[in-house]
Amino acid sequence: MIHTINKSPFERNSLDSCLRLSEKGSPILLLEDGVYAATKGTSVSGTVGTATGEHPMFVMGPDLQARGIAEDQVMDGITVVDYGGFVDLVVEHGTVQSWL
Amino acid sequence: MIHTINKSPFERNSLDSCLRLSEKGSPILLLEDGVYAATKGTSVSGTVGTATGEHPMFVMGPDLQARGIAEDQVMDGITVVDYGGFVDLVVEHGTVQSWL
Amino acid sequence: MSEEIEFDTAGITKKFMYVNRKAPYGTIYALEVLEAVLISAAFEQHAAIVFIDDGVYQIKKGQDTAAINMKNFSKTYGIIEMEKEDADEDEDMDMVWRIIVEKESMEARGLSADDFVVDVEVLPSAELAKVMAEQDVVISG
Amino acid sequence: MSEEIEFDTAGITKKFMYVNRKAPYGTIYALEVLEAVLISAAFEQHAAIVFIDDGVYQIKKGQDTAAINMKNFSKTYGIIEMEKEDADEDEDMDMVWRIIVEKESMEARGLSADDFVVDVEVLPSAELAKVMAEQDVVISG
Amino acid sequence: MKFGILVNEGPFTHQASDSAYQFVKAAIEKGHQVMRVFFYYDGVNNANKLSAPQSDDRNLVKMWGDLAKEHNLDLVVCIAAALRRGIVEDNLAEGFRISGLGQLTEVGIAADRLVVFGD
Amino acid sequence: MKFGILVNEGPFTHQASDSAYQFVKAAIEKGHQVMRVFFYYDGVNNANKLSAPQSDDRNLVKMWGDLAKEHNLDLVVCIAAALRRGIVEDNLAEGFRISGLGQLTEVGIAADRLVVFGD
Repeated sequence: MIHTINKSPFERNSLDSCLRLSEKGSPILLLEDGVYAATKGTSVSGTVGTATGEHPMFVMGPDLQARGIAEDQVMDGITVVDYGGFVDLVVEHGTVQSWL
Repeated sequence: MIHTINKSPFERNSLDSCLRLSEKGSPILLLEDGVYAATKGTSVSGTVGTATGEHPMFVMGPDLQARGIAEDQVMDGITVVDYGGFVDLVVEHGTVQSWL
Repeated sequence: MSEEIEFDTAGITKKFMYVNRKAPYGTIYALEVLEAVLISAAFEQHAAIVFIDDGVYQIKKGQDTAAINMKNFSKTYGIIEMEKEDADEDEDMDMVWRIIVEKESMEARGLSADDFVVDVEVLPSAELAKVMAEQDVVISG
Repeated sequence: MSEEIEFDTAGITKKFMYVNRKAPYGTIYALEVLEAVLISAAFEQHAAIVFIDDGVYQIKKGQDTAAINMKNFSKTYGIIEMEKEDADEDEDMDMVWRIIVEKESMEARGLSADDFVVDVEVLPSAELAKVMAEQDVVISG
Repeated sequence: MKFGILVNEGPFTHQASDSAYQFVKAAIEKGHQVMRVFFYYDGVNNANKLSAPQSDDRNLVKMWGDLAKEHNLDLVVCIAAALRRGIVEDNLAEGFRISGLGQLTEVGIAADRLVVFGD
Repeated sequence: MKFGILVNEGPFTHQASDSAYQFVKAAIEKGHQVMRVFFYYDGVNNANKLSAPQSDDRNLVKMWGDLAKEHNLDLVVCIAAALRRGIVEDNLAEGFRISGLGQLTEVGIAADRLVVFGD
């Protein structure tokens, strides 16, 4: 199972719920407004940093670019992918749980 | 100025932002999914209890009823109003700031 | 209208999970997820209807929508309960339905299992995470 | 079409505040609030364009939407800056425009005033609350 | 007192339109004047005359139109938001008119209170 | 691999439809099959042929239709959600068809993966 989060961690509870209800080791992909969770030096960096130790974490590059977040602003332990990479992740990890 | 909040305090940051950016003494009306903030015994009751000491607080009765929240489940210090009461509050308190 | 297309699904049984995380009435998601669950019954699949976060409010007792002029659909969850009972009782049918509430979400809102219009399994998040990980299809509204 | 109706607004000057609390691109609110602000300029009212919570991301530098195939409207905030300068310079015009960022929202997201595409006033929440309380009309998207 | 109303969301999907409708009705009942209801963002979908909800559900498009007829309300749909979302004269419900975004600023200036309903 | 796609939100208002479109394109480019794109909730608004975004903006209604034509995609609009929101044969864009909600369950069963895009 792969989890996707498309909501800002500052506005909604999707990230918290995903972290509470996903098994350790299951990958998490941040996309759309969810990519803000991947940036360094924010009030949720602690939470996200802990999550990178428990889940393979990915973030949508096109969504980062759109929002003006340079790749060197992405936290360590989070891999940048594009739409093709998103497809590959879904192929590899099975069922998709979208935390809308 | 009167503030309205129509979002659940568990899902979104609207209540927190409203409390941070409203002046003491300015009234707050909870409506739609915002009415859940008015219920006793939840994880946000502490925050809301403090707010009742700083703001006149109101909650939409029709929205409570729709969601199955009896009036005796509403926290002390929060007054139940109907749509007419909403209109009266806006007439009395001037500019409306809707925390969407 | 374009030509109707149908896929052959005979003999395939999958585990479907319907994830409800939103409160009723403020938005339409709760109602339309419910419609999707009801339609799916005809396909005789496994189904777990799960209430997390504000989704637990969907099945709260005592809803009365007269004053907001919207349709009170909370009683319709009873149909899910009946589908579940039918599935449990019919040995010829390979179909298991579960109605699950996350314990942490319920408790954060000051609710208990007695507050709901249907009988539910209350699972702590760690157990619900395991059930979730076993699903074939997850539909979120 | 029905008959066009117009109100006489000559000689009235009010304080309008446009509250931006949502991130760009994920939803359309940021873009459509911006369109409302631009149209309002013709009415020569006071305007405070405020960025709170995820709204601060609307004016972040370096946006490039090519890969998501959406319109990059971040440069359009420059027009607001020009309107503000026009209003500041023209003594015959009773029109004050302000562009305000809430300090707490900015800092929680690891941003500083240098990260924005326009010059902004950075106000702590207590001061912004005072400005908000003085408004005649608040439009939220 | 003179009210302006801004509706930001479509019918059914969010409660915003329902709440705005109830507010407008209550304001009129109390003798206030509602100068204009302005539909912006997905709010323009309130004017889609092809909307056909189930028979046991409320029909907000018709409810707004009926209220406008009864009380001579000015229901204005933002043209820019409407074009994006496919609301045009062809599918515009009775009682609504399409006009520019300036009509929102205008009612903000002219009314004593502007009340916003949205998501 | 066979994909099913669920789109829960309308064009423009949320990025969900954009992301779904990009995902579908990428999946096809990688040689996968997209069996069906099902439009539910406000997602049905993706099929409104009257939608006319500004000339410098993307036109998602047309983009979905073109993609369907090029790759013989099955774009299905939920009839119950569509009726509520005023999407009917009269304003249905080319490349889409209206059908029942059962077609969502069906593609969930038939496809190897169902990917949901929404708000």
